[in-house]
Amino acid sequence: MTTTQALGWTREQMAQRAAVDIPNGAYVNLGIGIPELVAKYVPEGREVIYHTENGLLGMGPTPGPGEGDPELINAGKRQVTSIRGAAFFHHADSFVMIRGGHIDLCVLGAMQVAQNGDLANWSTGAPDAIPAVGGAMDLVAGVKTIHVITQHTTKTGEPKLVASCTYPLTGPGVVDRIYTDLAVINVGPEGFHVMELAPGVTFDFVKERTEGNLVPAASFVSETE
Amino acid sequence: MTTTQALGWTREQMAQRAAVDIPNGAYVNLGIGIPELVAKYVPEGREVIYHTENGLLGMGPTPGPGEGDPELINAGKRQVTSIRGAAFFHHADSFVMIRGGHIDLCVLGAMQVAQNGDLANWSTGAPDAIPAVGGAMDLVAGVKTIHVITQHTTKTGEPKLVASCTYPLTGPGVVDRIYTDLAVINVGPEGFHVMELAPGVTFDFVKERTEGNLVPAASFVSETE
Amino acid sequence: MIDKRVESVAEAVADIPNGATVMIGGFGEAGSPIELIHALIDQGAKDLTVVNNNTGSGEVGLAALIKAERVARMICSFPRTANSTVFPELYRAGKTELELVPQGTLAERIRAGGAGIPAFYTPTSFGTPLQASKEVRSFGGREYVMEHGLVADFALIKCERADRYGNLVYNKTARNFSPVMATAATTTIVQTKKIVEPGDLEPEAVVTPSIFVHRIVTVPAPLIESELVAAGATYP
Amino acid sequence: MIDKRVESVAEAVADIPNGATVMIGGFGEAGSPIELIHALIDQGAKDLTVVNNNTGSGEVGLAALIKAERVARMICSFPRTANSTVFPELYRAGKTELELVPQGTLAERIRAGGAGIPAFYTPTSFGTPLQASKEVRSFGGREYVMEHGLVADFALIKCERADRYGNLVYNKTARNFSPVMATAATTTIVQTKKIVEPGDLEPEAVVTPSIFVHRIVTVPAPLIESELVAAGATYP
Repeated sequence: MTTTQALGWTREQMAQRAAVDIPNGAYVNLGIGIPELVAKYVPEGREVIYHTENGLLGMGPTPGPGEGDPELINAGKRQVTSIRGAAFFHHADSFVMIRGGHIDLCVLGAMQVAQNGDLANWSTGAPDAIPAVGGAMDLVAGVKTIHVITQHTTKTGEPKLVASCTYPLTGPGVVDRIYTDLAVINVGPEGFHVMELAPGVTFDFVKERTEGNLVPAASFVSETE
Repeated sequence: MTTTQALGWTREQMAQRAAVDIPNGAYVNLGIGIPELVAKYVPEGREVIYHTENGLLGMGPTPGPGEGDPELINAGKRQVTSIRGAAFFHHADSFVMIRGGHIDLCVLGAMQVAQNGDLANWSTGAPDAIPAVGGAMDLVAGVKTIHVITQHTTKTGEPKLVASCTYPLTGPGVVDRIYTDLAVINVGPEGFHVMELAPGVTFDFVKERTEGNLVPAASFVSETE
Repeated sequence: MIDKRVESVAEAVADIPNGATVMIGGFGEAGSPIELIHALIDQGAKDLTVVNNNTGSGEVGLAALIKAERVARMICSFPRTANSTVFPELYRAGKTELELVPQGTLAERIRAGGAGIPAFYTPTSFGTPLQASKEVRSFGGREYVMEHGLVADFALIKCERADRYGNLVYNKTARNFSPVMATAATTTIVQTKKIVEPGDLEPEAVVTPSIFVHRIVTVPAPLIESELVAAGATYP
Repeated sequence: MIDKRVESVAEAVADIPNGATVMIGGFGEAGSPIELIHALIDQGAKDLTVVNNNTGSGEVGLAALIKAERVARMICSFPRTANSTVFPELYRAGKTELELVPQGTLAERIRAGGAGIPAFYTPTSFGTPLQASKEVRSFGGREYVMEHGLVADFALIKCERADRYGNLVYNKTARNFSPVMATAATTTIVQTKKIVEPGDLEPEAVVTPSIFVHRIVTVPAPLIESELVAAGATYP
């Protein structure tokens, strides 16, 4: 199987593409990794409130050198800041926001996404792995809309968009949309619906690197045409 | 059946007697009616924190004329004050304190107490009555120790300490101790255990006015002997 | 920009439809959003299910809403207080239903509704008539009653200060049910005495974070229910 | 007079017995009561069940307690972080058990334990391996997993300011699990940076009301875990 090499979007471009779909006024939780990059690309004129599950609504950017507080961190345990209009709260209240369906959008990483929206992003299931789940299962169970950002294939070229997850699930049927380095893909009635392709990427190129059922969406936009 | 007339403790004396048993450092919830009088009789040198289920720990006395705030009230909807060291919280958190077993002592009124500790204090069960329960069922289910203050008999001389409650229960087997105008009575293995009699009141006098099984406690103190 | 402020109480409640479930904050008069309730009376919605600890006092605020026969069903813990005559009359006349819920169970059901918890077990009401027909289950040798989370279409609440995002702080025991009701309603409508700039509310002391609030209207000097009741006032 | 202050961290943890269940506040280093944990290491209690979101970092604080083989069982959501090597080694060697709980379920189980709720239903983990062997039930057409309340013998937590009654406020995201852990433990032991007079904490802004606190010890300048880890420090 071919690796994607330089073709397609970079990590930063994937984050930027995901940011375009965050509406003004949304309450958003960003997962660890590429999703953390999304905040800086939200288009100007939109005000977005970021939630971090360890007890802050109104998370701001990384502090300047020497300006951080080791007790003001995000879910990835990195130092952050708080905006004017922020609120702190305890963990049970934080997950009221998540489980209770109050957060509009969560952007997460993935190990595998199945064509029915199943998500696996917490464990390879390897016998010697130390299982660690964090808040991922709560987020996918509770947040209204789940977007995933992920490379289209693994480092060794294996598809991450699959017919059925082989890794243990984070949640069944939870993913709404996937941003990969190759395409923007909705999870829909026929499986993976390609909404948009990265520059220079063809539908067939994506299909070769996808294991589940991949179809062009009705509103499909190919930037190569 | 004979009414108790002037014999026995007054309302104020009942409250005073109940106050003697409140230990230093206790977190206490006082019900509406005679229990509200208890606070002013707690012996000097003891510090007690009062909880009111509508969201205040550290309730203080009634405000002076013109000093009240209609938004600082107790569970009986009367204006109160807050002490230095008080905390306000919402209703769900308030009942975490109650249901979670964090409050040491609750002093309540009663319509009937049965010899097994069953309490009825919220409804006569009359068909045209408007049922109203408030926090009573939560308090008896959750607070560590339940003390009751009540007249020994109804206005028409009917026993309020009974073999079995005829009114709808507030909670089964919840009462630990009863302060009446005639006696201090523990609920124990043999039913009503008389711990102490009001001045001039005999055990037989109390027994005549009690329906359930009434026995002298091992530590029984008769002030008339 | 996020700005949840609306111009008037009338605008704030304009879309509450007939048959809606409406949680109304307050314990007695403390925290009761009286101007929003009066706006709801003016608006005319009927067949409402109303969740409140009580049933109002006199003939203003919640009692006036009930008297206007807009409330088909009350969910509350204590529908009987001094100066509360409106509800008992309609209840006896069969014009309003009552679901009686112990106060702590009511608060916890609302919290559960807001928290995505469909059901939980509580020791409260076990062995009493209010347990009747509910599922009972033993945990660790003690019996518990299963209760369901409670959600609403709208919550009407009152606070002391708010910012345009919807962060709220309350005044003393006026807080009571409002923070949990804000979490349990699809649309939470707040009347505040004062609007402040974002950041003016200390982030460690915000009681209701903005995510739970959808509309804010400023009512700088709200009516005081007990004064109205003492004066024999009625609404409208 | 009520005065919950004790003289030293050693005195504060002196009676924690072997086999105790101990909840330890903190999310990573934020809110971790490192001096109380070190005092617990010095004290020697073993066969502990420890509840914390993580398993510590480097070889100080919680990681040092685990390394000293005092923890028979961890209940946590994320036992694997940067600089977390102690737990994985002991876990692979079969010397420490792990109960893995989703973070929100962990928080809610602790809250339920403190609230007298023996069990509740949550959508979290349905359809995943963590649901295995748990009871599943349908409400309103969706499937939920039954989870049990979690209580502890002791809670060790850190706060920013406290009064002698035990009212607490925290610093920013150091709050995390501590307020719910305080409610769920028989004995809650607090290290505070500062003691203030009763009334100096604004009653509307108290996060943990005094009823949930049993012992308070002042640690004015607590160690900063990340600095110790970066310096390769170990404890004892």
